[in-house]
Amino acid sequence: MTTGTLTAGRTRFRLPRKQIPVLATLALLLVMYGIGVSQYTAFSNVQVIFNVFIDNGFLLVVAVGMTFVILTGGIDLSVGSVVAMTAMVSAALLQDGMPAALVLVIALLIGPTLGLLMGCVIHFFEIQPFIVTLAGMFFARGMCTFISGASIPITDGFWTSMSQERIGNPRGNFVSISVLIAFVVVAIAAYTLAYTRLGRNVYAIGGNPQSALLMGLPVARTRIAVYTISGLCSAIGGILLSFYTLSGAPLIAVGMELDVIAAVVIGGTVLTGGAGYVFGTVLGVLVLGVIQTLITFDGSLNSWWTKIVIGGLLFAFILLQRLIGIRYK
Amino acid sequence: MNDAMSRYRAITGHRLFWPAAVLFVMLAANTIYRPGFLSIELKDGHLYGTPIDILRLSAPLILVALGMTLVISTGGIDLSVGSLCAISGAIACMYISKQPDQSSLGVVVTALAMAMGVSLVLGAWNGVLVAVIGIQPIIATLILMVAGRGLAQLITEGQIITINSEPYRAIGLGHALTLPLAIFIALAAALLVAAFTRRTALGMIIESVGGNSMASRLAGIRSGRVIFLAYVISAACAAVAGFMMTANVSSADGNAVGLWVELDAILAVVIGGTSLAGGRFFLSGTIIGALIIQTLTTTVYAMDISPQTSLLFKAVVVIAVCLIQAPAFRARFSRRRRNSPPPAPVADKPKEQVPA
Amino acid sequence: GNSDTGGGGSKDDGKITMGFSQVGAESGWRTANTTSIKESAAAAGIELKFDDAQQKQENQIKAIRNYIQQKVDVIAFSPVVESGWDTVLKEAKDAGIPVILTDRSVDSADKTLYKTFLGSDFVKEGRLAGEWLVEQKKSASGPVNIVELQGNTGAAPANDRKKGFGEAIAANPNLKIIASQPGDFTRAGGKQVMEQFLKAYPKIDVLFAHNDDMGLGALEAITAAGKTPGKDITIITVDAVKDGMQALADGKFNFIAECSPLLGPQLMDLAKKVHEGQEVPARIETEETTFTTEQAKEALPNRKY
Amino acid sequence: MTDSRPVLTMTGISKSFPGVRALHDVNFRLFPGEVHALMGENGAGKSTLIKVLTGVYDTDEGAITLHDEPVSFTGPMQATAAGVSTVFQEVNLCTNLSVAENIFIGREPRLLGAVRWGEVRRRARALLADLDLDLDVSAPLGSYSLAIQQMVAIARAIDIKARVLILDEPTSSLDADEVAQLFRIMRQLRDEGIAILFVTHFLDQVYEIADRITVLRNGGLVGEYLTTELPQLSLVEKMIGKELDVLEGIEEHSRRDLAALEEGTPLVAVSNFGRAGAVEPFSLTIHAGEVVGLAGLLGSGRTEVARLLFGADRADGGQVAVDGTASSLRTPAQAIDHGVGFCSENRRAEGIVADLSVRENMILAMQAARGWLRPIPRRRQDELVDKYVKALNIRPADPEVPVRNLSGGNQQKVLLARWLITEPRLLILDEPTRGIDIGAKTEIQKLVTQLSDGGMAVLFISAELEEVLRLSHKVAVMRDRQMVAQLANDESLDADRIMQTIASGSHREEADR
Ligand SMILES: Nc1ncnc2c1ncn2[C@@H]1O[C@H](COP(=O)(O)OP(=O)(O)OP(=O)(O)O)[C@@H](O)[C@H]1O
Ligand SMILES: Nc1ncnc2c1ncn2[C@@H]1O[C@H](COP(=O)(O)OP(=O)(O)OP(=O)(O)O)[C@@H](O)[C@H]1O
Ligand SMILES: [Mg+2]
Ligand SMILES: [Mg+2]
Repeated sequence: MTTGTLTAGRTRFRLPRKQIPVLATLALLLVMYGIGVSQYTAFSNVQVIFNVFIDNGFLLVVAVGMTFVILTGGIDLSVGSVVAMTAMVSAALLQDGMPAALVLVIALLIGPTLGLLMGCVIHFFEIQPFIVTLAGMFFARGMCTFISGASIPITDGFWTSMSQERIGNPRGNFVSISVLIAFVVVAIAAYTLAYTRLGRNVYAIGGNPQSALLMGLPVARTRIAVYTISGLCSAIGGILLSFYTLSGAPLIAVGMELDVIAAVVIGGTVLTGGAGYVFGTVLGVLVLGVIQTLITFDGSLNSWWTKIVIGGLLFAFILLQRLIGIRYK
Repeated sequence: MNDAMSRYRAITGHRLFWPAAVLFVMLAANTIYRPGFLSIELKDGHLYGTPIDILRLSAPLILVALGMTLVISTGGIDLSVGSLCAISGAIACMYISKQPDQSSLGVVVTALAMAMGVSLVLGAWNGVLVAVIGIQPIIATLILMVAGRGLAQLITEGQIITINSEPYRAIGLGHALTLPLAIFIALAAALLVAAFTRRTALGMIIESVGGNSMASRLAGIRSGRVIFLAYVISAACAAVAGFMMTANVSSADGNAVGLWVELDAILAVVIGGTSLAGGRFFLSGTIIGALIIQTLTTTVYAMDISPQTSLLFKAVVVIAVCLIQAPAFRARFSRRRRNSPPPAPVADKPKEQVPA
Repeated sequence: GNSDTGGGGSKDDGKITMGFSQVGAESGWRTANTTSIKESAAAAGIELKFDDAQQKQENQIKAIRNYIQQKVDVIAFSPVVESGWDTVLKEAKDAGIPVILTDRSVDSADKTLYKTFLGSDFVKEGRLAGEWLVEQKKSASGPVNIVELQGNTGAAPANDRKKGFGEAIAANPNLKIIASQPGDFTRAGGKQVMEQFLKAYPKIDVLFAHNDDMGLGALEAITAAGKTPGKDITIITVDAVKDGMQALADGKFNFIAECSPLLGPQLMDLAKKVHEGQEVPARIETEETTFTTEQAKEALPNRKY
Repeated sequence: MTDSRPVLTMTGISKSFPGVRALHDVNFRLFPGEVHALMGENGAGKSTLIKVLTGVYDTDEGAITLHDEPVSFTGPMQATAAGVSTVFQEVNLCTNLSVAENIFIGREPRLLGAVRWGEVRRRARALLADLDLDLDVSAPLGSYSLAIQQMVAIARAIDIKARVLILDEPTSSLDADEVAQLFRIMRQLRDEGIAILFVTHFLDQVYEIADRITVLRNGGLVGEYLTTELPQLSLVEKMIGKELDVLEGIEEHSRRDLAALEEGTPLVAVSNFGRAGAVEPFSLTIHAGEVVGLAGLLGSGRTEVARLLFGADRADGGQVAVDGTASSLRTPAQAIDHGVGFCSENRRAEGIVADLSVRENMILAMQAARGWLRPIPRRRQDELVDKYVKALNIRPADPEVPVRNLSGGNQQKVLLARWLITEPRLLILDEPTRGIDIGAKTEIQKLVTQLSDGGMAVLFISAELEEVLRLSHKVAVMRDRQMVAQLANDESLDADRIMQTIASGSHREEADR
């Protein structure tokens, strides 16, 4: 009985334990998919999976940004509105005949700028992120209706081709360019969080901001950075959404922030910060997507049963995830 | 002079000072825009005027926000309150609408009791998910937020249930002592919650759980029960708010009642000075927060700010409110001189120093 | 020609499968619309796959994609917004599934992406309301003050009804909209906004509400202010749901432009035709009328929703 | 021994918090190649001085120069960059990150911007080995005891290789071995010319390592002295401003006849009590009026034993008898119902509720036991709080300030008061004197003896073996998460024998005495 063996014992236990929540989520997701396949014939079609990605690409990108924010223990309510604003600005500028490349640059700058401003207010004036980003949400949504009360179609060639390009077999199974962009964003984010100082500082601040400060970490810079990153991801998400719908509509993505937060938290990130992975967020988005798909495939639910069943499935999922988590603790 | 100075400090230092100041400024701005804004007249024995409207309309928000304050203080959050409002309103109206004599007091009381009962059960459900199973509050209550809307619509079958019941209507529109009854209900609820938390030790225990749950557990607090209770109280408050909202228009719309009220409620709580991270809570601050939010909404209508820009206006006001309240902001922008520090402890011996 | 190689809910037993994506259940009107569609599908022997998009375009696009996967025979949907459907409609077209739009239209340049549109013309509803008012007030010598309760900012019915109404009343320069705020299509919203209007503007002659519910909410505010709805203030609304018709019959409302939710039978009819490959007109408007107090009294007894 | 030019000087430093003057016109100098002890009672302003120096707080007045350059740091980040490395008083690390990462975060070895995790772990292991620690460096820091976290914090600060190293009470929860390791490294650094500022309440340690002493009292500077020229007694006198009464009486107390105490039914008796991965099953009886000491090295499982007995962690198996009847101790609330109190070693995470006031923190446990429906009348609260503020000399003496504003030692006293107020029958004290100044420490020791004379049982854990020996009637020895012996505290027992017991491994036969 030496310390050595004790340490070894812990190591044997620790490795899987860290991954258990994520693995459990993955397993449950597969079970849910399995249920779909067994219930509905067309569900087994590979395109169904691809569609989940196609339809949730923008959500995924935004959720990745939100993961950064939540990891520091913050929250960003402005994402849905920033997505809408980005799409709206792009649509309006394209309608005015601005070249696509320029529109892209402008659209991609607005989100991060707003994020940067919010981050500064949150950090320097010590105001709770909830309120600051709520004001940001009002602002961005207000900009949408300010730009136009009605939806603006996008007819630009670049946008249309981005929207309609099918990668894979155009007649069979395919994904859209948005999916690839989303994957690139996920990969960059995962790398940033795991392998860069910025990423590690994000975890440290989420663990204990006071300690992070006393350890000499750049708390101000990091905190402002995560809101900027979230703004950037929202802007990318907005562009993807405008690819997806080929339009900008003032009321699009209303309430999206809740979906995004839900996805991040279902993916195992803790709302108080400090623990979570981008991969978990991917799973969280998939869970929401698959639930949605199951409901559409069923097609027999009326409007209110739809909501009840979504709530029910969410509950079942969370409960199992939690119970498995406890069992292995 | 020093005395006046310190009194000034004491007033501005009070945590309710800045929220109240913001409210005051908003009312003043409205009055400048339209001098009749604050005028109140007596019509049919009822006081009638915009300030009364603001009070009456903020009553449901105050109720919801009171419950939310306790939940937030435990370190949680309750997203389901809007749906709970819809459910309680729907049950009450549905039951009343099915009765032959809608105006009978008995019917209304039964309806309220039923609706309250269901709401308490749903509050307990939230409580169990958070306190017993240990699901993160935001997700636990999101479940009921989504499914609850569906439940409300299931109850009303997607229709707007119109009722014609005087006693029920009175909850939203009745008057007592020339003032809307809703104001008294909200006030009573506030006093009740205040008594419930501050006359007992519940308030301190909630704050302790929210402030440091591990330390609280080791001090022997059964934090599960406390958290559970907070969600149940929140549900009860939401239920009453639901009665008020539906009584106000004598109809229950499963889809519209209490839509997004959770956001407003959280905002009210936060403006009132309670931290979303949990810990200390301030009921009076929450009430002022709710009044600020309602005044803001009313201002948009009263000034007829165009719908296209009204959200921008709200954004500006919200951020201004927060900045003014934030000590860090004020510190940066006021170059005030420090008051003379408290008398120094006199060093009784000369300081010694040794050469290097 | 769409060859059904099994899969999804559509066995090749001659039974038509229709995928229908509804906007949501945001109002009594919408619920009546949903009920009408479900009932007529059952009556017509069409298998209905129903999906509630909960006001989200993304959800509708997802639903349509899933219908394509399930190889339904016809896809019908009420678009949440006008724009942004080209991509997914193209996929449906490639899969050989015909699409019918109901209630609200889309703004695609490529009209071949859908077979037909069935629904109401919101601009027309607004116009009808405006024209009636112009007719009523043609003898008015002084200015007529109008307040407007809009639907949700940015929603198509709100935009269109506002537009139609505005165009119509332009005929008489005396008619002036002095205030216009969103009441979010709800009674509570209508009431709250109207309360402020009544305080801010001592002389309001006309109220135009974008739907009955807001009008009903405003009624209460008007009564509370000690005015008589229908007399002191002329009230015009859109929709003609039962409660609204009742108010009209009671003389509290003055005029309603109907917006019928009962699209079901027509939709099923179209679905069959489209499935059989018959030609259908590109745009079919639901039969809708307008109601005055007298007409409302007549129509009320057999009003279904 | 020292250079003639100070590397760091602070002149005329004043710092006030609302209602409190924490520092007033303090001068301080630090020379290269010296260990400089900063001494003072709890709340004297030591930590505040350090925080002002490192830029955590702004100064109200005064100037700081580093290498003759005036500096004014905006925060530890800048201070570290300028060569001032600090271990703050409470362990300020991120428990959610791994041990290795806590040591290197912010200065990770990188390749093209990517953190080299293998290298981080390897270096961390080497660094810890130098401190004689063998940890799984990729395990989250939170899975280790506070003492180990303290060592990790020290490892981090040392590795920064700064010119000024500041250690604020680094030894408060370390035992003799670790302290020796730390001192070895401090001497090494000193010899390399690094200036070290060291805060502690252990006088012996000061005389062992410090070259120079600066004393603060009540936020004011008392003076700066060479250690060799300042006898212990006058140091104490300068710190507290008066003479200290000696510890007489306490010694005799503990050496009373154990057999007499252990007659009758034990207050708490556990057998085969254990928890997989934490402590091996053990048996222990505690009688009313008995003080049981727990001795062992860092990480030997003393805290785990305490937590099990309090129900903070749930035991896997075994029997519990309270007053001779079988009971269970599965939750803290249950344990409290049985009259058990537990003062945790980790005051920040498991002790204080920072938001609440001193008064509320003190009455918390008593209130919890009464239930929320029966609030303690305000007058009674004030009486109780007043009594313990006086008894433990808590400063500031205002019970309505948030406890977060108190100095570390004063927070510890508040926690003690919390449990004393409940008048438990068995009080478990895990490092109760951690970070407490000598004056208060003797008070607490006296209190423990008084309480046990009054019939209270105490389970006493302390990294200071002398303290355990002084107070306990019986000492249970832990080693490798095993209770290896229970020794009566008679004349034959001393620190050496306990160390031998630990070193020579399992003494099962003695345990089953
Ligand atoms: N943030 C703060 N707000 C208000 N008062 C404070 C704050 N920090 C410290 N103080 C007060 O300043 C005084 C000095 O505290 P400090 O922490 O420097 O003491 P210390 O000498 O380190 O004591 P200890 O030995 O207990 O750690 C105390 O009276 C304390 O209550
Ligand atoms: N040498 C070690 N190697 C690895 N882990 C250790 C070691 N020592 C202790 N631990 C960790 O410390 C905890 C057990 O220590 P516990 O807190 O019970 O110790 P203790 O005897 O109270 O010592 P102290 O509080 O002085 O560290 C366990 O959680 C264990 O993970
Ligand atoms: Mg200190
Ligand atoms: Mg310990």
